[in-house]
Amino acid sequence: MREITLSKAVNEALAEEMRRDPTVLILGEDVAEAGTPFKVMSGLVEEFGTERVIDTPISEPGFVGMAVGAAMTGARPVVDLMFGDFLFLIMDQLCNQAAKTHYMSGGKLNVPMVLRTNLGATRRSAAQHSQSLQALVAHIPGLKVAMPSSAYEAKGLMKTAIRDNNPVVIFEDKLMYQDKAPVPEEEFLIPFGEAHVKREGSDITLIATSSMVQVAEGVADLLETEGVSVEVIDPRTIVPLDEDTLLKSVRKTSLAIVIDEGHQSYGVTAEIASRLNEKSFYHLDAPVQRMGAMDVPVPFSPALEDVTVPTVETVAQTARKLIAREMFDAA
Amino acid sequence: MREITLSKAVNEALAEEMRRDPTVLILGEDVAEAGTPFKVMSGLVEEFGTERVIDTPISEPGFVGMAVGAAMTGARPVVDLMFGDFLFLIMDQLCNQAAKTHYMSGGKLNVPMVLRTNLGATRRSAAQHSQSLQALVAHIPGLKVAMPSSAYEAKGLMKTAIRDNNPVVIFEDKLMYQDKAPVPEEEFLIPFGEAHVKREGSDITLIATSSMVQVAEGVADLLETEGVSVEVIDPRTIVPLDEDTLLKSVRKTSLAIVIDEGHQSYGVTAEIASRLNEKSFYHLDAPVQRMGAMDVPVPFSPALEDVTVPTVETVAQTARKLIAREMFDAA
Amino acid sequence: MPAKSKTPSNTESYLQMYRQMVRIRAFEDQANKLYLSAKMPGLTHMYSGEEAVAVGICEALTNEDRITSTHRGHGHCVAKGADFKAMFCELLGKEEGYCRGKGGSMHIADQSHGNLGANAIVGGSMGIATGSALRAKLQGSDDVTVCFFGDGATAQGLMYEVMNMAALWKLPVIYACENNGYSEYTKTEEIAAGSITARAEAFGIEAFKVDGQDVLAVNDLSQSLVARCRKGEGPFFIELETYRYHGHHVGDINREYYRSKEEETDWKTNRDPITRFRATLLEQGIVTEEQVEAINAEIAQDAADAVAYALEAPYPDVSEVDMHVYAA
Amino acid sequence: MPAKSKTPSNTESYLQMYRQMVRIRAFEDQANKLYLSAKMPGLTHMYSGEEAVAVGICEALTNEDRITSTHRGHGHCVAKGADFKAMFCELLGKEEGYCRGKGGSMHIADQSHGNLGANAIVGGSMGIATGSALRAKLQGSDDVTVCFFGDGATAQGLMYEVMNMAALWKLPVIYACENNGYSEYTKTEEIAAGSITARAEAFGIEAFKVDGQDVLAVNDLSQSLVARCRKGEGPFFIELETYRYHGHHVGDINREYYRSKEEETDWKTNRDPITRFRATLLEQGIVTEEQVEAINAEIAQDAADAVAYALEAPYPDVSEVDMHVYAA
Ligand SMILES: Cc1ncc(C[n+]2csc(CCOP(=O)(O)OP(=O)(O)O)c2C)c(N)n1
Ligand SMILES: Cc1ncc(C[n+]2csc(CCOP(=O)(O)OP(=O)(O)O)c2C)c(N)n1
Ligand SMILES: [Mg+2]
Ligand SMILES: [Mg+2]
Repeated sequence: MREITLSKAVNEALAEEMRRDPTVLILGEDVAEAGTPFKVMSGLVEEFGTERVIDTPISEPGFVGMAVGAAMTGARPVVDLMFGDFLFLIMDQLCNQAAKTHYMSGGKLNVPMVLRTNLGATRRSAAQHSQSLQALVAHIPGLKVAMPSSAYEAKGLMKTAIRDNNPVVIFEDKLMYQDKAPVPEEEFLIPFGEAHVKREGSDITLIATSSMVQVAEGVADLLETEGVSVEVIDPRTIVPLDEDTLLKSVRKTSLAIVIDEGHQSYGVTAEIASRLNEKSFYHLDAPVQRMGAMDVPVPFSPALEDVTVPTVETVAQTARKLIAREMFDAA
Repeated sequence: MREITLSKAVNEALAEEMRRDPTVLILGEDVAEAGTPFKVMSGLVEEFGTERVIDTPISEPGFVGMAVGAAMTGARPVVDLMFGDFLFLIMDQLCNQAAKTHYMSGGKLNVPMVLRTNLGATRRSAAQHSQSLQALVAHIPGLKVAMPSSAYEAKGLMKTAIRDNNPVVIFEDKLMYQDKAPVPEEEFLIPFGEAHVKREGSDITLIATSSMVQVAEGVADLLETEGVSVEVIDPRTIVPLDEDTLLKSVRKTSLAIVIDEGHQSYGVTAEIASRLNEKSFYHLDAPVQRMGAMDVPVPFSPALEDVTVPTVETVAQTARKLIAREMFDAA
Repeated sequence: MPAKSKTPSNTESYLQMYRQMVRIRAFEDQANKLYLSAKMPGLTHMYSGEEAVAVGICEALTNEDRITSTHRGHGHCVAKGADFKAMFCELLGKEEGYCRGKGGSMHIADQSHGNLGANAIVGGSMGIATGSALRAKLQGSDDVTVCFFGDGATAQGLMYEVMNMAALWKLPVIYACENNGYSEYTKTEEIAAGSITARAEAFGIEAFKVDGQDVLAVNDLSQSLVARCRKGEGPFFIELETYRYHGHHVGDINREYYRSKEEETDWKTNRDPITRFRATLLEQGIVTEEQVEAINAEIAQDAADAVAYALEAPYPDVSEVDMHVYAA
Repeated sequence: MPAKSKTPSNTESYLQMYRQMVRIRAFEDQANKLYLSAKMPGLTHMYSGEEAVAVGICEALTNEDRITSTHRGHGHCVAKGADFKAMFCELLGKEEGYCRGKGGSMHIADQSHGNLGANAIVGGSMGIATGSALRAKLQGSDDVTVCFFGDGATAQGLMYEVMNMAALWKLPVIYACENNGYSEYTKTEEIAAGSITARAEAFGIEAFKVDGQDVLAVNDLSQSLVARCRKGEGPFFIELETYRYHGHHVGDINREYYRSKEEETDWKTNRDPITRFRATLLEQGIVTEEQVEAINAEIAQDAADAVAYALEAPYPDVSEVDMHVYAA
């Protein structure tokens, strides 16, 4: 199969959906001629014009609010939020307005919009351009949350998101835009709420989101050389969450680590670990382990930043301990 | 001991700290002559004047940002955010600015400010005036989060918050402003990070925050009549979290339910349950149970709203199942 | 640029405006009674006194045109064509309410008449309204969107963000600032520096100030701005000087510490939009005293009937609680 | 109201302004080199071309006065008195940096000289600056706060919220809009409707437009506004017309799709603030060619030395990673 970059995959998804459905439009800063700072949208304005690929002023609450209104009245806007950290600026429009409109109107109004943004540290972008804020939006009923882990998921989930009748937030890993992966030429969609078993294994389950899937695969490779069989699962959407696939795996392996690049405390790993503990408790040989980013603002210095996120080494170490039944903390 | 309302307790805390420290000031909508819509601040402007009790326009991001700047340069602002739901409007100033300034400046700048706001449904205030959003701020390193459960805690935690050199968010239960509790006449502070064992018991631990402490105590009363001894613990601050006290209890009782009024998914209960599972796994007879609000926007209709939050009945039912070892889900 | 009323030309439209204003007043009187008799869950914000604003504007709109509304939204909802029964059912949290009881007073929406909903976040609907206008422009539809908001909402930064985009892209949206002199318990001059219309003008938006108690003045101006919006000459901004008769919400009874009884009485006796328009109608011989009284009585009865109906109507089944979180 | 330069009066202050502008340019040249030679982590935004803005304003301030800065913040930092070594150390993530390497270019702060910090959220510091001014007023302190921000930041609603409060409460804050014609890859006229100064005036704030390439014009205006702020006549707004010589950030090399080489050359050759001021200094006999060259050489050497120092300086110990999350 041909390989394309994650950036190209998103670009294709947008172009295909815009061709298919004239109500799809794009709003964001420097999305048109500049094709976004990450160059994800290059070429789209040439094909679809400035009426559908709209450069906005630096008014995140404003244009997200406008996307909500456009979506409520018959358009399908895709909003580009340049950095995931800017979610803090638009929470009211996303969480008080978009997320609640369908419910508050008793099902009469829909808000079919996509907010695409990113996550990920270790790019030396410091505390306001490096956050992974998926836990915040996942907490708000009415929003769906997708976390593609490669070009393949980025394309398939984006197309599904655009066709969904609800507000969907997609977090791309900003360090992965140039990473290539096999992506079919033919059209495909990835349904929400279906986890992907990336690699089957029998000794331990690693559940990893987005950027952390690569880490989990690295751990699987490493531990394989030590004779450990690792199952790697990518939930792909954390809302809705495919509990069944996760539970099946954990019941099989009896050991699990949940890995996500958001801060660990009050984060995504807590929810997934809790559900697994609740629903597979008597199958577990040790408590489900969580590995999130450290609970510190992301430091600029390369000497500090790299230790804030889970790595192949730190995850492998936790896995080895689990396998050796050395989780003394739990005692 | 004399009994005063939660409203009065907060009022006293503010007045005492403003008398003690001339740099303390209050910013918010209708805080002066009106004394806030919940009448929490009545009388303060008369004593401290409009220079220190400042009525703002309806500009939440603006006045929270101003509080950050005032705090960075030598004032100790207490910001009144009329409803917890408005947190979504000020997340950038709170989470990108206030929370990170001390760290980003390498410890050179401090942001000693307090954001007091509220939580709680069942007031028929519908989806945008009923949320309990503590999980969101607890996820952000650099913020401390206090959740008083009665007038006593409301006073003691507020005084501690004002003296803290960090941004602190305090969530009061908006349904509890008129509830009375014993509060000493003499000055007292409640340190952050010290959970309070409200009631000792040996069969099961209920860990409850804010509004849910009353519910937990109701459950304890009820189950006592059934011969069950319930321990009720109020963490009082969820950041920092007093793990030791919680763990000690759970290791004793071997059963626990965590109750919080925020949405259950990706919420506060997940973090607390995860920590307990991780660190007392081999002491547990059943997985730690979580009870949060339903994952739905808060409905207006009284017929629907009341079922969205944990109640004495629903918590008691879960407790009974746990005690009877009937958590089939976990099988 | 202050606008002023022209002479009447259309009996039917005048009567319709009168009726709609009386309907709003009747609705609010009943809603207030429901609160006072402890039959209404929660609090609500009365529109009484401001009727000429909603009616003058909405009578310049078609069913295809959209509005966004506020926490003080009953007036907009009635003016945009809503039905009493479905409204009272919503206020009481009943299944037959416009939102199946899930929204209540502060989120009442009436999709069928283009009301995109009340909003409990002050200023919260400014993006929505502007986005609706963007959609209209992109899809080549000639509908216009009116964004209602209060003077207090001019303190929300969102307004300036969306006015900038509306102006840059010439969107068919009208910003209607209902300046009733107060936001909650604070006078407008204490929270608004400079000039509200100048703020819109600074973005290159034509702005008007109009007497919000004069339904004809409001309607004339609205007619012309709506027509100009349809021709691509939007956006526009209108500041409407008006007054709320009740407290900030139904529970705000003791108001003297922030506004005087004399001020209230003055507005109610000398500037009431319904009394004034009724006088005009009589003067111009469009109706007789008897006809007016008959209209009033009929509407009062309608409102009372709708309340009785809503009080008896069933609540949604509890199984609805987790319906409508996500659309299919 | 356009302001214009007056005749010189103070050799020392002129030389100081010249020196500070050259220091900024030298700093940025070195920073750019560090990027191009892959020695700098991350990206950074060059201030070159805009020196007269930061220097003209900051030379009107004392150490007690505060500023807030932006993502393009090196110029403000140098102009407010910062030291090259601690700055380069910060840019390289070293322990001796102003923020112990934790902030980097986009968060550089220099508390000792009243620089409350760069900010990576466009417009993010507008509240902070206004709050600093509120603190000054409440505590009876006569310091002034200057809020630097770009033309792009005028699209952030926060600006209007805080201008309203600054105007209502007469706060000693100066909003300094560095209009360099672009926000990222977009021309200002495509993202800003109407008039930027009119937006401030609509809130009752006196607003000025000044040639940001003329350090004397900027300084004269700033001196007078700072003095007026100290007397309680603030707030004020200044729009400074200027230009950035480099790309939006150091990695933005191919710019022709959004701005022409000719335009860049025109600004650099005909409106360079340093060249212009140097000519003035020579013309007025304040310095000789040799003295200017000596100043330039000395500063260039300082910058080079500071870079060499910073490259050798140690990173913070990894144990610092969870220090400074909370203050004691
Ligand atoms: C963002 C936000 N802040 C504060 C409130 C609380 N609040 C509700 S109505 C209101 C006053 C609004 O004043 P105005 O916009 O003039 O409308 P009016 O009530 O006068 O019609 C306030 C402060 C809110 N609902 N939303
Ligand atoms: C809230 C926010 N939105 C978007 C960005 C991305 N961004 C960084 S700088 C910039 C342009 C800023 O333009 P302007 O304010 O004119 O400053 P300049 O770069 O021209 O100095 C943008 C869009 C950001 N950092 N913060
Ligand atoms: Mg008002
Ligand atoms: Mg610019």
